[in-house]
Amino acid sequence: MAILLDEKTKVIVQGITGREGSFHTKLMLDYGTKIVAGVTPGKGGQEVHGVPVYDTVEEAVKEHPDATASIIFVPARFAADAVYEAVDAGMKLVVVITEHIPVHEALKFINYAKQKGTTVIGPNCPGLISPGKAKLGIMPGHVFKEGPIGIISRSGTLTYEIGYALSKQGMGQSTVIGIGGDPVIGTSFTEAMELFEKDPETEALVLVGEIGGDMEERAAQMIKEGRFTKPVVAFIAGRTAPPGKRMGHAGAIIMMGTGTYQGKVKALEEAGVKVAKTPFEIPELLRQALKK
Amino acid sequence: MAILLDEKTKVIVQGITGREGSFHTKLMLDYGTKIVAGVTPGKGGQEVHGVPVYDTVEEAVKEHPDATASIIFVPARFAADAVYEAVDAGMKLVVVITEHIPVHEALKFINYAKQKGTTVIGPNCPGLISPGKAKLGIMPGHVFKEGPIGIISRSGTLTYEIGYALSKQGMGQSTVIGIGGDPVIGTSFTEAMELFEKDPETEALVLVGEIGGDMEERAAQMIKEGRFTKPVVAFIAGRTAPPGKRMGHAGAIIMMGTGTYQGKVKALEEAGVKVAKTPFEIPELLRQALKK
Amino acid sequence: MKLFEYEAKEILKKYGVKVPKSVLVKKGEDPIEKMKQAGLEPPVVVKSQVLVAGRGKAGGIKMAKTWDDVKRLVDELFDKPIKGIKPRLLLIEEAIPHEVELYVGMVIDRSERKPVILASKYGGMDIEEIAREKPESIIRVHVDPFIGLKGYQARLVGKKIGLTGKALSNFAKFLTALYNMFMEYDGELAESNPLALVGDEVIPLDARLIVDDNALYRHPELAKEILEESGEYTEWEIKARKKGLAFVELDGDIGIIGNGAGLTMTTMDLVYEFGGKPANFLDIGGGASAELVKTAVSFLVEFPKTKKIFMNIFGGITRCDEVAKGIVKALEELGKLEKPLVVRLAGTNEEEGREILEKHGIEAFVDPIEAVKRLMEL
Amino acid sequence: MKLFEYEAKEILKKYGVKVPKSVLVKKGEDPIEKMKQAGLEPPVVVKSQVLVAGRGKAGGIKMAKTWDDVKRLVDELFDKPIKGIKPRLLLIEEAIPHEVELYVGMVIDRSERKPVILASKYGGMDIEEIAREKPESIIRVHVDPFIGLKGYQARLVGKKIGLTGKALSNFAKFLTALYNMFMEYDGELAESNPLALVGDEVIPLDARLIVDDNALYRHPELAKEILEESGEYTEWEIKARKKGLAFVELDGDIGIIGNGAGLTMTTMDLVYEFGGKPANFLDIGGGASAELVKTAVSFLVEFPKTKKIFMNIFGGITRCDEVAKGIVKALEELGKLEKPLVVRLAGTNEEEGREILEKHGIEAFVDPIEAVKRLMEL
Repeated sequence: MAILLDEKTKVIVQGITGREGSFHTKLMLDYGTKIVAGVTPGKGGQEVHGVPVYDTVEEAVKEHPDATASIIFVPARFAADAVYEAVDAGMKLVVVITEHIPVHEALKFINYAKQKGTTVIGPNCPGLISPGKAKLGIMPGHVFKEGPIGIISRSGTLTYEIGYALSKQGMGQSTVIGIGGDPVIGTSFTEAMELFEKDPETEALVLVGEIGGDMEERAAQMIKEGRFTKPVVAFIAGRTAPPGKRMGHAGAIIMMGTGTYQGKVKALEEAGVKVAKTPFEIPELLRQALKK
Repeated sequence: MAILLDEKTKVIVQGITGREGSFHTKLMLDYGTKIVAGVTPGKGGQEVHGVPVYDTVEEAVKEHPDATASIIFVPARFAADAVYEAVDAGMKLVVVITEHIPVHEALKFINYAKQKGTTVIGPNCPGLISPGKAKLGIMPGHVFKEGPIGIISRSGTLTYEIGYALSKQGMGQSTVIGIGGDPVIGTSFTEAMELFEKDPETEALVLVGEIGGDMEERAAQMIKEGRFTKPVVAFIAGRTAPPGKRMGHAGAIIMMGTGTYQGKVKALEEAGVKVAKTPFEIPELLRQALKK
Repeated sequence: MKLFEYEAKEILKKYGVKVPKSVLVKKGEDPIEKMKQAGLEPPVVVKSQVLVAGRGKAGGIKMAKTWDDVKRLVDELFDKPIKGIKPRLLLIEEAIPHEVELYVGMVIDRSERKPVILASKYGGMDIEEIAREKPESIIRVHVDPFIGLKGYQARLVGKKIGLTGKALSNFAKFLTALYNMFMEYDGELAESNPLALVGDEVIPLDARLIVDDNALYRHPELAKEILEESGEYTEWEIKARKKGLAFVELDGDIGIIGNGAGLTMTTMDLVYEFGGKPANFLDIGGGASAELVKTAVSFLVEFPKTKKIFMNIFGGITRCDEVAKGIVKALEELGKLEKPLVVRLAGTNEEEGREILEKHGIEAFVDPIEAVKRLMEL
Repeated sequence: MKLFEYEAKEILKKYGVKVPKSVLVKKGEDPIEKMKQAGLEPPVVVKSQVLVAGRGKAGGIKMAKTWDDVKRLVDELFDKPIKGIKPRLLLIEEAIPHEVELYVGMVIDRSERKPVILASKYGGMDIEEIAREKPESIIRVHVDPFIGLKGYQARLVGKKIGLTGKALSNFAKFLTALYNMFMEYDGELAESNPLALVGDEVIPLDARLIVDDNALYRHPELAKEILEESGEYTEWEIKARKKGLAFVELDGDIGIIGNGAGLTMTTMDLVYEFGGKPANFLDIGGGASAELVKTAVSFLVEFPKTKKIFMNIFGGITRCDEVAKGIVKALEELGKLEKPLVVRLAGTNEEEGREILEKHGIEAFVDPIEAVKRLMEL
């Protein structure tokens, strides 16, 4: 099963002829992702790693009507337009890898996609992977293994670290989602959790949070209210980061006293979630949580 | 029954303290319309003809939660905002009497209301009346009588003339809607026809059209396709108006060769609709149509 | 309100559009001097700044190959009325050699209740004729007014009229600028025809913008008195507008006054039906005061085309007694009505109104058919 | 990017907002002369143009009652660092006597994914404190980013903070202007605190606008080099930014380099966990080149706070061998590393990377815990 993405998902790559788009198309194809088409305005008719390129998503969908997901590598200035194009062409899932998209643009395309029933992951995210099935993102495929653990993460590299730690301990993953570090993102913790709750393959969940915002607190609330019933282990990055400093992610600013490390841990623990002090404790805590 | 409006509809008047708003509130109350509240920003706490005035629609609805319809008399510059306020406060029906509203504003609030499931009548319209039940508009109530004929009209005074002609001949009306003369209006012929089709009280329909636009042609198409099944008689104003001249209504410009008198009559007649040459022929044509 | 070509182009420039280099010349100014100051040389195009459609076909656009041509054509065009209107200004513009002329425009689609973009690869000719003869060659794209024109939509339009590569992206940029102008200036219409394709560049050789009169208060910089030169209005229509009357001049000889546009048009139809020809359309609107009625009646008495006057009032908001008072006022002011007047009064306070009129010897009918018949006998 | 008060007020003026009359004074200019030219007289307020928060409490805002006060305070404020930053400009503004100070601001609500307006009748103090202590006194209204702030919403906000009549409609106008500025300038934050209520008028005594750095390309007129005076950055942070490094200075003595913000923060946490104190946060991001790694390592060696350096890399897009090459380059350029360096390398090409490092005598761990332990022993 997995969520959102599996070996049958047909994918379009927007910005396929760019450096990043082309590079990751190769890696995704190698992983087994069914990439059926690429799109770059003005480059229609070319091929990239054997994938046909079209000028517009509309044309790509006409030729490949079974495509339901799109991944976006286009530069920040054109990324919002690429999202609108994907949504209007009927994509059900749009993964926005691009970083540095103005937040007012993200705000708008995320609201728009929601109205039209399209799930957006990102922007500024590593994408998602359903190990052993398909990868729609830029994470190194080999660190993840197939299994029953879901991961939702606000952080990129840290997710690879955690996935790797789990895989080494024989704890494979159903789907791993890097939801992105921007202030406004398409899919939050709780929205992804709704999907994992319904996925029979997922037996437990790892939440990788960060200081700032209130997504972790909302996740805790959801668990407390019984709307997420599977075992959860969490890790929050930034325990020792000074409040109010920008930590590379705009998402990591602590605003108005909410979003502190302590507040998040407290909320999660009150909801019965074990919070790991280091990423390397996660496998053990997960094992304990699964035993109960 | 009637459509949209009956003796039980609870109404809010926006712009109730203005000259027009106050004057027509009195006439509507006299007619029997259940006006429960008025709104004028900054005039909350006053009374107009015994109707309590509030600063906001939100407050009015809080005190009168059964209000479902609003009629707007506020000046053109503030009318769009009044519509948003009415829609956001949950009104199901909003009648916009105000004329001279910029078309780009009307475009937006009509799209917005549609999204939220609110019916807008107008702008720049006389409103609607369900004779013997309630009046939500500025038409003279006494020219209309209760009965089985529906009227949808693009024209104001002409509607009174026709209503009067029908009433004199003993042909009362279920509901009479003046949909307004602006280029973009909230409820078109076909949208109003859908409602009349479902209304058991309405036995036949009079369409009062004008040159310009293609609403009459669309109505004809609807009838032709069997989506409106009751007898229809039509009258089109402007038979002898020169093409391309503005006739007071921006709605009466003939654009791009469509919207001519001849084209409209042809379309309607092909759909089996009798088209009256003068308004005074309508009662007789209606009688014939009802006999069949 | 229609804007002049030079005004529309000035606005387009604010949106980053490259327009041909030009100078604007008033009567009496030395065009050669102005051109030299602006670094402009022949060949140039001299264009009459009038607001009527079909200006090119009417001889209002001329190519000047030499300095002598410029001098001669400027004099010629200032003296040449285009559909009755002499220009107050000429636009002298660099000649842009080009082979391809595109069309692009936008209006509000009443049925869809959305802005609609129209584009065609066959610009430069009568676009309405093309729309009739090759409707499939006109690309139509609707825009969500809240979201705006998306970049990919703009490219799609360009692609569908046959553009590719750099030309396509330049077209998309132009279209976006035109759309933004249309929306921000409350456009009823914005268009460029022809839009020249020169290499990879698109250059608007003409530009039009019509601003919604109801929204003019939001664009005070545009407000001006252009009635006389708009070409939309006759001498008497301009007089009427200055008096606040909604008046349209027609070809016949029967003066028409009604209340409400629909009823007034219907009154015209009725007059035709009985063999008459209306001289005008005059709508006094809803709730007219006696003063307005007086103005309207006096105006039609003065209006030389009318031989007799038919006034058709159905009182709703308008009160028939108020109308009658206005007619009497006109009568008193003018001493007597030089032209026969037939009045039909029905609806609110019709009896009071008829009584007032009859006291002053003016015929007042309830039945419009009877009234028209009487009118035709006079 | 944070804008100065005077910049935010200039922009607000474009939106029709009335701001206090003022002059901007550079060091060396005669404030009296400039004030007289502008028709400005004491009493005035002299305000240090720095970008740090809490400027008033830090003594950056002074009232000048006489011409002598002006002279003295201008000299004083130019020499007074506010949280470490001396102003380059002072704003001298007419003093506005007022009794009521409101707060109004807006940011983007991440959870709702909508702009949210915050307003309070208790302006002029620390709004964050009020938000904590009297949360119910902060009015919150979300705005649909496509529809915009509706007029009635703006009035509702004003009503809820206790305004009525003309003051309410003036407040609604101001709020609409602030919102439009926020949206059109890609604001991360727009606020006025205090917003003075003077009779029926609302006058922004202070104004703040922070523009999304990612959107600066759309506002080229704002682009400038303000790192030094922003007050957001320390000397070494500014140096780092100029080298293109995402570096934050901290209080400890252990230099930290990681790839990815989350992993870098986690590396800091790990160091703390084992009793160390990070001297900085430095994120080399994804797919770093050897060149960037070299720059990062050299920078931390130079950075005086660091006694030792911990580098934690999990290779995904980033290749461990590329990272190792960068470290070696730094080593070669500097001759030797003056400070101990512990490296943890895992993920893509980890073995190649470790091999390169070991050849040059640099310790490379796979397990981060082991690495930290080793670090703490050094």
